[in-house]
Amino acid sequence: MAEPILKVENLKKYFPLKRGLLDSLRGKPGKFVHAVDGVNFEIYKQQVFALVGESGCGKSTTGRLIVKLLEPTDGRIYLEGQDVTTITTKEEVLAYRRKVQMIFQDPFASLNPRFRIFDVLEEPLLIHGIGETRAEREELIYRALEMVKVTPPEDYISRFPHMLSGGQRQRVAIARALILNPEFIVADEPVSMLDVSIRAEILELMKELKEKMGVTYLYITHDMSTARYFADWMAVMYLGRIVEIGPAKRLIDNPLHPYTRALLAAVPEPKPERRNIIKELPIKGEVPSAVDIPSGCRFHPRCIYAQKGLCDVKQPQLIEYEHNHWAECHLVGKY
Amino acid sequence: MRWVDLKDSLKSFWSSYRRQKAGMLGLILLLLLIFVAIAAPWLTSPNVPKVWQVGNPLAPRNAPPTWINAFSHYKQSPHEVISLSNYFVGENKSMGYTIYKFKIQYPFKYDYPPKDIVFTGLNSTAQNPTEAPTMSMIIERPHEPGVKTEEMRIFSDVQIPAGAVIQVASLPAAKASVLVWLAENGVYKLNIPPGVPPDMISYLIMQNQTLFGYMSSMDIMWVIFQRIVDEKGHLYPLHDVLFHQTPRALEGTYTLYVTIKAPSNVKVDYSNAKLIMVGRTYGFMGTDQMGRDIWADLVWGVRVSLYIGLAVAITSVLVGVLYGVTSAYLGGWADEALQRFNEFMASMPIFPILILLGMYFGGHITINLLIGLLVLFGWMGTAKVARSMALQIKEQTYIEAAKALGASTWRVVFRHIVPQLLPYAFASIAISVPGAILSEAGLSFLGLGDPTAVTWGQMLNAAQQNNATLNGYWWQVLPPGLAIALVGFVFVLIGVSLDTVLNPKLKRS
Amino acid sequence: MGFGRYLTYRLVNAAIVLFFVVLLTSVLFVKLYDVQMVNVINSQVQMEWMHYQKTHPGSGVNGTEWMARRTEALYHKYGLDRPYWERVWILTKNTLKFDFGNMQIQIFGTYSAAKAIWMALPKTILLFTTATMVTILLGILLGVKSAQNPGSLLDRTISVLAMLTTSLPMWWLGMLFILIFVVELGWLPVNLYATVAVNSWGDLLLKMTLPLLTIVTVSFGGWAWIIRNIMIGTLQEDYILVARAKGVPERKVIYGHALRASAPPIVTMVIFALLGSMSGAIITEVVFNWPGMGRLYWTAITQNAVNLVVGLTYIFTLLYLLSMILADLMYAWLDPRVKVGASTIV
Amino acid sequence: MTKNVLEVKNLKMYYFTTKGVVKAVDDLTFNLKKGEVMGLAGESGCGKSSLGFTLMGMPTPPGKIVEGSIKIEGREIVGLPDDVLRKEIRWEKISMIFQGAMNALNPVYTVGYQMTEPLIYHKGMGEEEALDRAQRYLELVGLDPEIVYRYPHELSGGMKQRVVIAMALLMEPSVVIADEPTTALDVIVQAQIINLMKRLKKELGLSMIFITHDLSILAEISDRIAIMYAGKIVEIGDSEKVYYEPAHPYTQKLLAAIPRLHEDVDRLEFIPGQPPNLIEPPKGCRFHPRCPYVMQVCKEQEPELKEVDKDHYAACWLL
Repeated sequence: MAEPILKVENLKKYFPLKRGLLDSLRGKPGKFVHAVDGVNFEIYKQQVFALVGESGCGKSTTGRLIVKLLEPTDGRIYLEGQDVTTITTKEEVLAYRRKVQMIFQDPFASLNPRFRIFDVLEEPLLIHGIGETRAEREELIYRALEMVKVTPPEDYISRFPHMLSGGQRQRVAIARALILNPEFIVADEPVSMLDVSIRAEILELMKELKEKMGVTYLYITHDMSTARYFADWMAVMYLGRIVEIGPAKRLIDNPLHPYTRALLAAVPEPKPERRNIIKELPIKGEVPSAVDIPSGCRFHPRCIYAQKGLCDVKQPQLIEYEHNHWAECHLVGKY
Repeated sequence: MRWVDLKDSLKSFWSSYRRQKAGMLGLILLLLLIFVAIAAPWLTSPNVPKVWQVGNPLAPRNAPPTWINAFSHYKQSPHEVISLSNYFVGENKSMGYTIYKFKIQYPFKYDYPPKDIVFTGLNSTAQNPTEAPTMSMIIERPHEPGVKTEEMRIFSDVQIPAGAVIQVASLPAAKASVLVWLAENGVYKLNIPPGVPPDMISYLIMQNQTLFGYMSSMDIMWVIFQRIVDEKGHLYPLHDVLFHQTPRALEGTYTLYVTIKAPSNVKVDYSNAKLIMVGRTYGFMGTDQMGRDIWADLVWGVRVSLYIGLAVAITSVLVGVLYGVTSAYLGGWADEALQRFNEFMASMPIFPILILLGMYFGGHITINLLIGLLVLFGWMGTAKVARSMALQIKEQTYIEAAKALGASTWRVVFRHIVPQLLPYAFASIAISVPGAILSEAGLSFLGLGDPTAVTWGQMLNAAQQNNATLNGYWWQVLPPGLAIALVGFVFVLIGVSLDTVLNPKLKRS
Repeated sequence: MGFGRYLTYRLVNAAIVLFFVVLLTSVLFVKLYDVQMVNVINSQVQMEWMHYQKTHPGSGVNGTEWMARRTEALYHKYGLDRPYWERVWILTKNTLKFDFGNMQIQIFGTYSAAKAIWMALPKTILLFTTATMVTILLGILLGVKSAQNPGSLLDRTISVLAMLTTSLPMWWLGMLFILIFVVELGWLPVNLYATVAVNSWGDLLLKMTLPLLTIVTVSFGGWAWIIRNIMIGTLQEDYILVARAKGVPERKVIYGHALRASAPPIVTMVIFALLGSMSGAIITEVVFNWPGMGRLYWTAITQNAVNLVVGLTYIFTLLYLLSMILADLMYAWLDPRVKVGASTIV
Repeated sequence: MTKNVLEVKNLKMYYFTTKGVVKAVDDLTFNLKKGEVMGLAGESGCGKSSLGFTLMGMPTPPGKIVEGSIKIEGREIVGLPDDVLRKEIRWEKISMIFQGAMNALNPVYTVGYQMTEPLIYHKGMGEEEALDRAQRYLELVGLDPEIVYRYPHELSGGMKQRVVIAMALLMEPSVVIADEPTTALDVIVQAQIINLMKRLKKELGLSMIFITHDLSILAEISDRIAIMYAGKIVEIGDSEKVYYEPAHPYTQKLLAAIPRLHEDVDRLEFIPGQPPNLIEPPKGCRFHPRCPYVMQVCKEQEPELKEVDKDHYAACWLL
C-alpha cells in the first residue's frame, strides 16, 4: 500500500484542570483531562478516514491537534513524512495550513456574523497572500463558490451569513477551506447539525470534491451510518483512545470491540418492523470522567464481558485481528 | 479594516440607528448640547466664568425669573439695563462747562417698583476730583390727578469720579429730594424759607427728628413709583406714603432727565454709561445670592459637564476595553493577575475615596484631576465585560476557523475581536457619561469641586449654601438638576439605542 | 473550589482592600494632620505662656525659649517628631482598631470621632434599609408585572422611568421634594429639615418620610428594570413552559418558578446597584440634614475634621465590602448550582 | 376497533408576527388511537413542534389557534378557558416530554419538588403521598428513587431525560406528546431512552405522539407516521407502509437521503432548494417548487389527502 499522507503516532493531549491560586501555591499536583491518550493511525491519500465516538471521547481534540489548533502533550503527527509537531516558524506553519484545512460542525458559528461572504472567503487569501489585486481574489472567490454550487456567486458575495440557509452556509464554510487548495481536510461533524436532506446534499458535495480535487478527509462524527456511507476507513474512539480501527464496512459488519458493538446496536434504523422489539444494549453505566481514567482497559466498568483480574488490571494493546482490522480488547473472539 | 468596509458598516449602522426614535431624539439633543457648549460665550457673555467667582453687584440677588409675572397676581419690575448713549438728546456749552442731556422714557406697568436705579460706566478725561463730571437726575412721573408737580428732582450735581457707581436708592440727597417733593405736593408741611438751596433743604430735613427717622428707613423707589392720592382724591398721609404695605403702583411712562455737566476741557465718554433699573425679577432664570445670572451659568455648565462626561467616559472605556482584551488574550497567569487587580479596584468604595482626596487637595479637586480620578476608578466594569466578551468571541468557532486558516494574533484581535467589541464600547461610552457628570456634581455639591469652573454641581452647591430650598428659591434649585438629568437622559437614550442596534441579542425582546 | 474556601478568598480579598484604603487614608492624612496639629500646639503654647506669665510674674524666664521647649514637648506628646512612615503606620493601626481619636470641635455633641460615627451609623442604617426594602418590594412587583407583558404601557413606563432616574442626581430630587412638600405645600414643618437635631423618635420617623421618598423614587425604576430584564430571560426558559404545561397556577409559575430562579442574579445586581447609589445617598443625607453618616461627612468636610473623615471612610469601606460579601453569600445560598460565588461573573 | 383518544380536525394555528401571519400549522386532521404511537416527522421549521404545544392548548405566543378542533377522549379543548385547561386538561389528560432535558427542569428546585407539583395542584395530594408516587415513577423509568432529593444539575443528561419522562407519565394522562426527546443525547443514551419508551409503551399502553426530525428514530417506535411539510401533513399511514411504500415524493426523497448502516448506497438523494417561507407559502402544492415530478396542476391547486391504501393517505396530484 502507498505511503500514508498523514500519520499519527502516540498522540496525547492532556488539559490541565483549572485550580485555585491557593492550590498552586501549596504545590498540589494538578489534575488533567486525558482528552487524547495515545492515539495511532494512518490516513491514505484521497481516502476518507472516519473517527467515530460519543461526545467527549477526544475525537474533536484529535482533529484540532492535526490542524495545529492545539499543541499535543506528546506524540508525533507526520504529513507526507514530515513531522509537523516540531514546526514553529510562522512560514512553516502557514505552509502547513495551506495543506491542511478544517470544516466545522456549526455553519452558523463558524462564520463571523459581521463578515460578508466575500470577506469570509477573502480572509484565507489575504492571510496567505494569494491574489495580488482585489479583482484576482474576486476571481478566485467566484470559482470557489461555483465549486460548492453557491451560484450565481455574485448574488451571494455581499450577503451576511444569516441571510443564507443552513446548507448554503456550510457550503461557504467548505469553500473557505477549499480556496487554499488543501490536500487534507479535517471535517469535524460537518453535517450533524443539518436536516436529513441537507445532510445528504453536503455529504454528496464533499464526496464529489474528493474526486475532483483529490483531497483526503479526516471525517469526525458520532454517526455510524454516514461514516459507513462516506468513509473508507473507520476508527472508534473511547475515552481518548482508539479501541477499534479498520475498513469502514468491515468494521460495521464485523465489529470486534464490545464498545463498537454497543455503538452499532444503538444506531436507530429506518426499519419499522423492529419497533416493538426492545433490543438490550450490550453496555452498562455511563461514560466515566476523562479526569480519572479507569485502570486496565478503560472500557471495563461498562463492559458486560469484562473479566475481573484481567480487564480491570491490564491495559490491552491494539492488535490486528483481521487484515487491516485492529482492536484493543483482551477478549476479542472470547466473548 | 478597509475604508470601504468602514463606510459600508457605518452606512448600515446609520440606516438601522435612524429607525430608533429614542436614539434620534437623543442624537438631536446631543448635537444641540454640543452647539450650546461651543457657543456659550456668544449665547451669554464671555465673562461668565469671571462673574462666577466675584459675583455681580449690579444685579439683584435671589431674584426670580421675570416670567413669573405671568403667573402671579402682582407684577414685579424686571431687571433692565438702559444704555445712556441711546437717549442722548443734545449738549450745550455754558460758562466753561459742557452739559450733556439725556431723556429716557421708562414705561412702568408693574406693581412692584425696581429695587434701585443704578448709574455706572461713565468715563472722562478728568485728572483730579474737582474736574470730575457731575450729574443730575429728574424724574417726571405720569400724571396723577391731585398731584401738583409731576416733576421730581432726584439729585443734582453729584460728582462722578471715574468708575463711580451711583445707587439712587441709598443716596441721602435723593431721599431728601423726595421728601421735599412730597412736601411740595402737600403730603405734609415743611417750612422752607424761599430761596433756600437744595443742599440746605436736606440739612433742614435732617434737623427734624421725625423726618430724619423717615429718611433713614424709607425706600424712595416705592415713593417714586406709587400713587400718593387715593381713589377719592385725598392725599395719603406721609407715613402711609412712605411705609404702606400693599402695592398701589402709578403705572405709566416715567421720563428720566439726566444731565451731565463737565468742564469744557474734560472729555466725557458716555458710550458705556448705563442706567440700570435693578429689578425684582431677573431675566430668564433669575439670579442667585451673588447676583449671578442663573441662565448664563446654566449655559456655561453644558461645556464643563460635556467635557467631564465625555473625557471620563471615553478614556475609561478605552482603558477598560484595552485591559479586558489584553487580559482575555494573554490568558493564564497574566489574566489571573489582571483580574485580581480589577477585582481589587472594583471593591474600592469610590466616593468616600474621592471625598478623601478632595480634602487632601485642600478641599478642591480641579476638573482635570477629577477626570483622572474618575478614570482611575471607572474602568473596571468595562474591563470585566470586555474581557468576558473577548473570551466568548475567542471561543467562537469562527475564531478557530480563522486560526486554522493561519490568521495571526494581530489579525484575530483586530479583525475579529475588536470590531465586535466596538459597538459595546460605543454604547458603554454613552451610558457612562451620566455617571461621570453625576460624580462631578456630587463632589461639587459637597464643596470639593473646582470652584473656578462653572458647573451645575457648583450651582447646586451655591443653592445649598444659600439655603435655597428652605427659602423657596426654586429657580436656583431646579435648572441645574434638570440640566444634569437632561444630559444624562440624552446619553442614556443614545446608549440604549446603540445597544439595541448593535447588540443583536437584544433585538429579540 | 468549595464554598468555604471561596468565602475565605473573598474575605481575604476584602481585608486587603480594607487595609489598602486605610493605608491610603493614613498616607494622605498624616500630612493634613500635621498642619492642623501645629496650629493647635502653637495656640496652646501661647495660652500657656500667657498663663505662666500671670502666675509667675517677674520670673525672668526667656519667653521664646520657654515656648520652644514647651512646643517640643507637645510635638513629642502628639508624636509629630516621629518619622512620617512610622506615623502613617500608627494611624493605620489605630484606624483599623476603630480608634479614630478626638476632634478639635464638638460634632454631634461629642469630641470623639468614633462616638460621633456610632451615633450616626444607626440612623443611616435605619434610613437605607427601610428605603431598600420598599424599593425591592416595588421593584419586584413592577418588574415582574412588566416582564409578564413586555411592550405594555406599564413596561414602557418603567423603561422610560428607569432611563430618567438613572441620570438624575438623587440628592437634587431631595432638594426638589423639600421645595414641593415643605416650602410650597407645607405638609411638613420647615424646621424638621432646617437642622440636624431631632427631638423624638416620632420626629425622626416624620423626618424620614422625604429622604425615604427620594431614595425610593430614584431607585425603584432602575431596579424594576433590572428585575424585568432578568425575568424576561427566565420566562423564556423551557422549565417555565414545563411548569405551565404541568398546570401549575400562573401566579406560582411567575413567583414560584420564574422569580425564584431569577433570584440569584437579581440579588447580586440589586446589591451592586445599592452600592452604586451610595454616593447619591451620602449627599441625600446632607440635603435633608439627616443625622446619619453622610451628613456627618459633610460636617467633617466643612469643619475640616480630619480624623472624622478617616473614620468615616473606614466605616464606609467596611460596610461596602461587607455588602459585597453578603452578595456572594446570598448568591450561593439562593442558587443550588453554585457552590462558588458566581456573582463575580455577573 | 380501538377508540380514538385524540381527534384533531382541521386544526389551524398561526403565529401573528410583526412581519406577517406565519401559518405554522395549517389545516391538520388526524386521530390517535389508544395505545398507539404516532410519529410526526419533518424538516426543521415545518411546524411539528408548534403542533405539540398547540395540542397542549398552549400555542407559543404570538401563536393562536385560528380554527379547528382538538378532542381528547371526546372532549373538545379548543376554546376552553385557560383556567379549565390548566386544571382539567394539561398533565391530567395530555402531557408532554420536552426536548432538551437540560432546560426542562428548574435549576433551583429539587427533582422531587418539580415532580410532585402537578400531583399537588391537580389531585390535591399531600406532599408525602405525592413524593411516594414520584419515586414509584422514577423507579419505573429506571432511576434511583432517592434522586427526588437531588437538584437537576447533579444529574447527567440521560438521567434528566428520564426524569422528564417520569414526570410526563406521573398523572397517567390519556395522551403523551414527546417533543424530540432524544435530540442532543449521545447515541447510546438515545438508544437507552428509546428502549425505555418502548418498554413503557408496552407496559402502560401509552398513547403517544412522537415528534422528531429523525426518521430512523421514528421507525424504532411508531406504529403510524405522519410526514409534515410546510405546516401540512403530506402523508400519513401505518409505519410499514410509509417506510416501505412511500407515496408522496417528499417522503420518498427524505427516506432516500438517509444513509443506511448495513446497506451500501451509491448516492444519497437530496431535495434541492429550501422549505418555503410560511408567511407566503407557494400556491398549489406547497412542495411543488422542490418536487421533481411537478406538473401544472401542482402549481395551481392544493392536493387533498387521498387514501393510497388501507390506512395510508398522501396529498399529491400524482396519485
